[in-house]
Amino acid sequence: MLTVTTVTLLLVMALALSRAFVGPTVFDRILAANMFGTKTVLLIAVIGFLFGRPEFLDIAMVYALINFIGVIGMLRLIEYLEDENRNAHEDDV
Amino acid sequence: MLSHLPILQVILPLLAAPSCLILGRPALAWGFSFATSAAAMLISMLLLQQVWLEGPISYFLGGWEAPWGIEYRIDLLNAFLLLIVSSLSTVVLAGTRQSVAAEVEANRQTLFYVSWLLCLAGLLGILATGDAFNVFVFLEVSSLSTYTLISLGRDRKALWASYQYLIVGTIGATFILIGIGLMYMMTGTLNMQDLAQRLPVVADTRTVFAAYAFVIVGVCLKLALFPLHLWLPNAYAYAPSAVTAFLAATATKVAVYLLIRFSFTVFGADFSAMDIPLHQLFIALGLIAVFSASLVAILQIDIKRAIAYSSVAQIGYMIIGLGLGTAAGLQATLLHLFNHALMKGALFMSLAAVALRMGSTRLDDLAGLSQRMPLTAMAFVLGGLSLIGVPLTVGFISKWYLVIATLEMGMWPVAALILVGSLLAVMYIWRVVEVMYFRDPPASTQVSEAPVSVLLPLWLLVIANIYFGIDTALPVSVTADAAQALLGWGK
Amino acid sequence: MLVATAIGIAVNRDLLSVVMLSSIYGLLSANFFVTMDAVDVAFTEAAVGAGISPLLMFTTMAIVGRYEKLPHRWSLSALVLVSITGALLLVATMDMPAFGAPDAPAQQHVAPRYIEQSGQEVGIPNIVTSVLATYRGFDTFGEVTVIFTAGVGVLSLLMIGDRATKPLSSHLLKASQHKILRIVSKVLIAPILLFALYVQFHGDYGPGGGFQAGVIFAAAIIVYTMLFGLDSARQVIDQGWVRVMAAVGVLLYGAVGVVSMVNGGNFLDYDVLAKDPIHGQHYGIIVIELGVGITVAAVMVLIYFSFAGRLVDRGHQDD
Amino acid sequence: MDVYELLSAILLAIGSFLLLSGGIGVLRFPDVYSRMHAAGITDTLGACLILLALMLLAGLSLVMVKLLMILAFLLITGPTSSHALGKAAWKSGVKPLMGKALNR
Amino acid sequence: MTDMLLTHYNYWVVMVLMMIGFYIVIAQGNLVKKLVGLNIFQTSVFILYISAGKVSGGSAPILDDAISVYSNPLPHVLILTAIVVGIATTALGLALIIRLREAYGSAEEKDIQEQNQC
Repeated sequence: MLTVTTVTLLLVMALALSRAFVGPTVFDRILAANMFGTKTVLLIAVIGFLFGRPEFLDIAMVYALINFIGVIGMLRLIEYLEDENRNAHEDDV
Repeated sequence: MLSHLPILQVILPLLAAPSCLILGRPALAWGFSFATSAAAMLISMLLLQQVWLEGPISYFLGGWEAPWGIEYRIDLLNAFLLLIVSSLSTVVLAGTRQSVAAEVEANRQTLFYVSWLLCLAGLLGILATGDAFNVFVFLEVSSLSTYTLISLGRDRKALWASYQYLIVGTIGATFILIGIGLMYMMTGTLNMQDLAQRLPVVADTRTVFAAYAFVIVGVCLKLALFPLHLWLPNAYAYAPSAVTAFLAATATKVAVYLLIRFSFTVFGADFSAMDIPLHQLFIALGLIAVFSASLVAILQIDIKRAIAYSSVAQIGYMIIGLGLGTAAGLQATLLHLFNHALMKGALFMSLAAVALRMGSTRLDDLAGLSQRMPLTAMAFVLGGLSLIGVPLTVGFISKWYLVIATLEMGMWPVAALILVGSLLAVMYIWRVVEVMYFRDPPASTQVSEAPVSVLLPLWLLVIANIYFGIDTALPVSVTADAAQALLGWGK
Repeated sequence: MLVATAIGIAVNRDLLSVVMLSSIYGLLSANFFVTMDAVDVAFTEAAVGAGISPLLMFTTMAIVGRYEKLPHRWSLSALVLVSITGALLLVATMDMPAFGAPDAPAQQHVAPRYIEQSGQEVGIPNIVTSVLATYRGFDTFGEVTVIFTAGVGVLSLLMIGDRATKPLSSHLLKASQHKILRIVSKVLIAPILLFALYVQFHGDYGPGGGFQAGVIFAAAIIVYTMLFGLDSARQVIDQGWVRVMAAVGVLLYGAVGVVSMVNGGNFLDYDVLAKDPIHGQHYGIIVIELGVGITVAAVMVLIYFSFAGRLVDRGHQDD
Repeated sequence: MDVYELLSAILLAIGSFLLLSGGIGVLRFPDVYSRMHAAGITDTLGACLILLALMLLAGLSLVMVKLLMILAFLLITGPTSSHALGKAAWKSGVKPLMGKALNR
Repeated sequence: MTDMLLTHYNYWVVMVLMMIGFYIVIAQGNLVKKLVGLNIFQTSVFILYISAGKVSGGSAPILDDAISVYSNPLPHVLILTAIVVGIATTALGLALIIRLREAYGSAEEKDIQEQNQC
């Protein structure tokens, strides 16, 4: 069953990846990246059990953490860029 | 304590750098850096003496013996280069305080000295280590600090030069990393001597050939060998003057050292000799470098840039000596390493003095400099003469040995071309001399001679240029032995 | 998948998507490292390739703009150069030992000693840590120096420390709207810091160590900075102090080496740090890992502060 | 096969199914908000189930504690980032598809 | 040949990745993208090393009584160092880009070179 889960996870990762490629908006990509991250966390956890060395959960934890930080970072940046755009437009007017 | 010399050489500047950051004040930082650099010079002198008398020293870091731990191995070759690098750093540092104060913003000066120490530590680390991967680590220490030093130049072009160098340098370092990785895959070791023993077994595999190619191309990128030299003139021209003097005198030397080390020690003279086209390629590239770079140098308006191009040309000479693959050729290369460090140090330091007083190193701005700054102008001329290779200067000695070495191989045309190359050097030096001595200074500006603290180290270098041009015993005997040792090691 | 992502990066012109893809690329390669048994590497690659470096790139992008201007043309000379390099590597693979072969030279000469004897000689289960910290401890010292050098470089390029604190820009005030994010992060920061400490000191037994811990620690502070603004983060953590800490980490590492020299061993020879070599090794490794952690955390925070400082400055110019 | 293993196998299966449906949803749904819907919900529940399954496999140990921590972390951050994402998308002017646009 | 394909599969992936990364570095005009390319390039080398360290049937090099075959820890150590070096380079490069953008008003290679000409 673990193997099946691993394969499913890989499949879902591929799906998320293609969404990240296609876009079309930035938010789709962020969504895909976030989803990809979550899948990675699960994958690492499952692989740990599959290989019989579940100590590696630490890594999964780091992934979860990094994923969260990454998403926040991206969102903050987009907000910032948009503020700037708005300012620029106001200048035009 | 004497047995710890090899490691002290490197960790002294390495540990001094963070301490320097804590110290804070630029004046303090300068004094501290100078003291550290001087101490490193003393250590390298002791090391050279020790190696000269007793043969190579091995030092096992962490107490783990060679193939398992990292080994520092000092033989004649790197002891000699350690001395060059640390002493040039000391001399240049002695004369830089004013020039740095003028060219670098006040709040960045401490960081400037910190980077300087890190760069010094990185260069010394590359020289001292006997471990291939350790080379990569210290290469990056020195490179990263070099990028920082270059970017501190006043012109915004310095930033661009630094970025270009960063890209090229990282590609070079990554190539070296690939090469080391491939070597490791084939031999299972990273220690240079161990590699030298184990490589011949697998020498005819294509993997090792590719490893060799990757390492050589990577080093050549760092070395700025023609046609991979495009980053160098920009980097040298826009870096702060003191940095240019330091880098020109040391960084390329370390790259040449790496080339020698990998070609002769690690892969062994036999392996290098096996690929005969490679040697001819080196000679050809060297000659092209000499000519193209010298010609471009003649056309430059900015003297700093012209001398930077001349560095590319001089590297060409060193590569020719290397490409010969004989003891005499190697000796000529090593001699030229030493001599080039002396003359480029002197030239760039005099330019630093000019930049300090005039605020520019453009050719047009230097009219009549001999009346305003006679000592500096004189120093530049002597350095230039040495660059050309006039008798009684160091430049002559290395050209002499190089020509002899080529003649030994029966390569008449090469020897002739080397001499023609020197004529080109005459042309770009003469242009400067003409402007400095035979044109009237513009009446409007008042410029005084450079301060003593700059002149003193500058003239120290100039005198060294002449002294070692007359009394050649020390460098010649050291390099002769080093060259012999290199060729003998592989067997 | 790695290849596909890389191609995506090459083709895409929206830098934001490029960086996002590169973050995915980082995660993917980390996955790959896990399947290759390189757990420590995967740990680091996840923190660096998918975490810190995209974050820094995002921040840079906020400053330099998001889109590539010029349409991309295929450059023939570049293609040729790349093909030559690729061909060279292809040639290299021809004579390589097969993938995973236990009798390859790389597995034969030096490595077995680490696997067989580090248990007795160093006494900690994680072989990667013992090789990293003792056998090749000097490389790691070099690595810390590299990080320190980068910190110095970034600091000198993006100097901000000496200017008086500026009033909060409009941009930063807007951050106060993220109520939910703020509360959640506040709850999370303490566990993250604890986790960093766990990684720091558990590195002897499992994957982890000073570098990873330093990155995680810095990440917690970066989250705080992102949500509460640079100025309030600077109030919590003084930048001058961070600078000193970056230096202290390197010095701590060096000091271990010097002490072992004074005690009669070679540089970084931990055997002499205590009466019994195994204990000496333990002390040595703990202290140097601490040094690594301190420097890495300090430098990362310093770099992020410097980047974010430029962001705030530019916000001012725009107003 | 004892009860725990059976149970964990079932949980894994359900979790996998959820994740897969989420993945397909993300690829097939027409706009950001519906995709977010697909991803956010299945992600959290699927991850929970899989982690629970692993916990059953691990039994009472440090590993289980770690899994619990990951679970807690995912439970907190998952919805939070979805929320932040939605909010940012809304603020930047991406409008959800409504009415006729959906039929296209 | 098929045999070769199977046993060297990893190395070929490395090769392709390296070429892509290298191409981005050389041919792309945007400075940030160049750095991303550099990252890909370096990561490909990491994969090369790690692949070299893998032993079939081996497990992660953390000592455990139940396990007898471990993968080679040495490449892992080297790559840890290399990753750190890589992030250091990236950080410095990005800082340089920020300064370049401030000095030239652009982050495109072409714009900067045009401005340098005059």
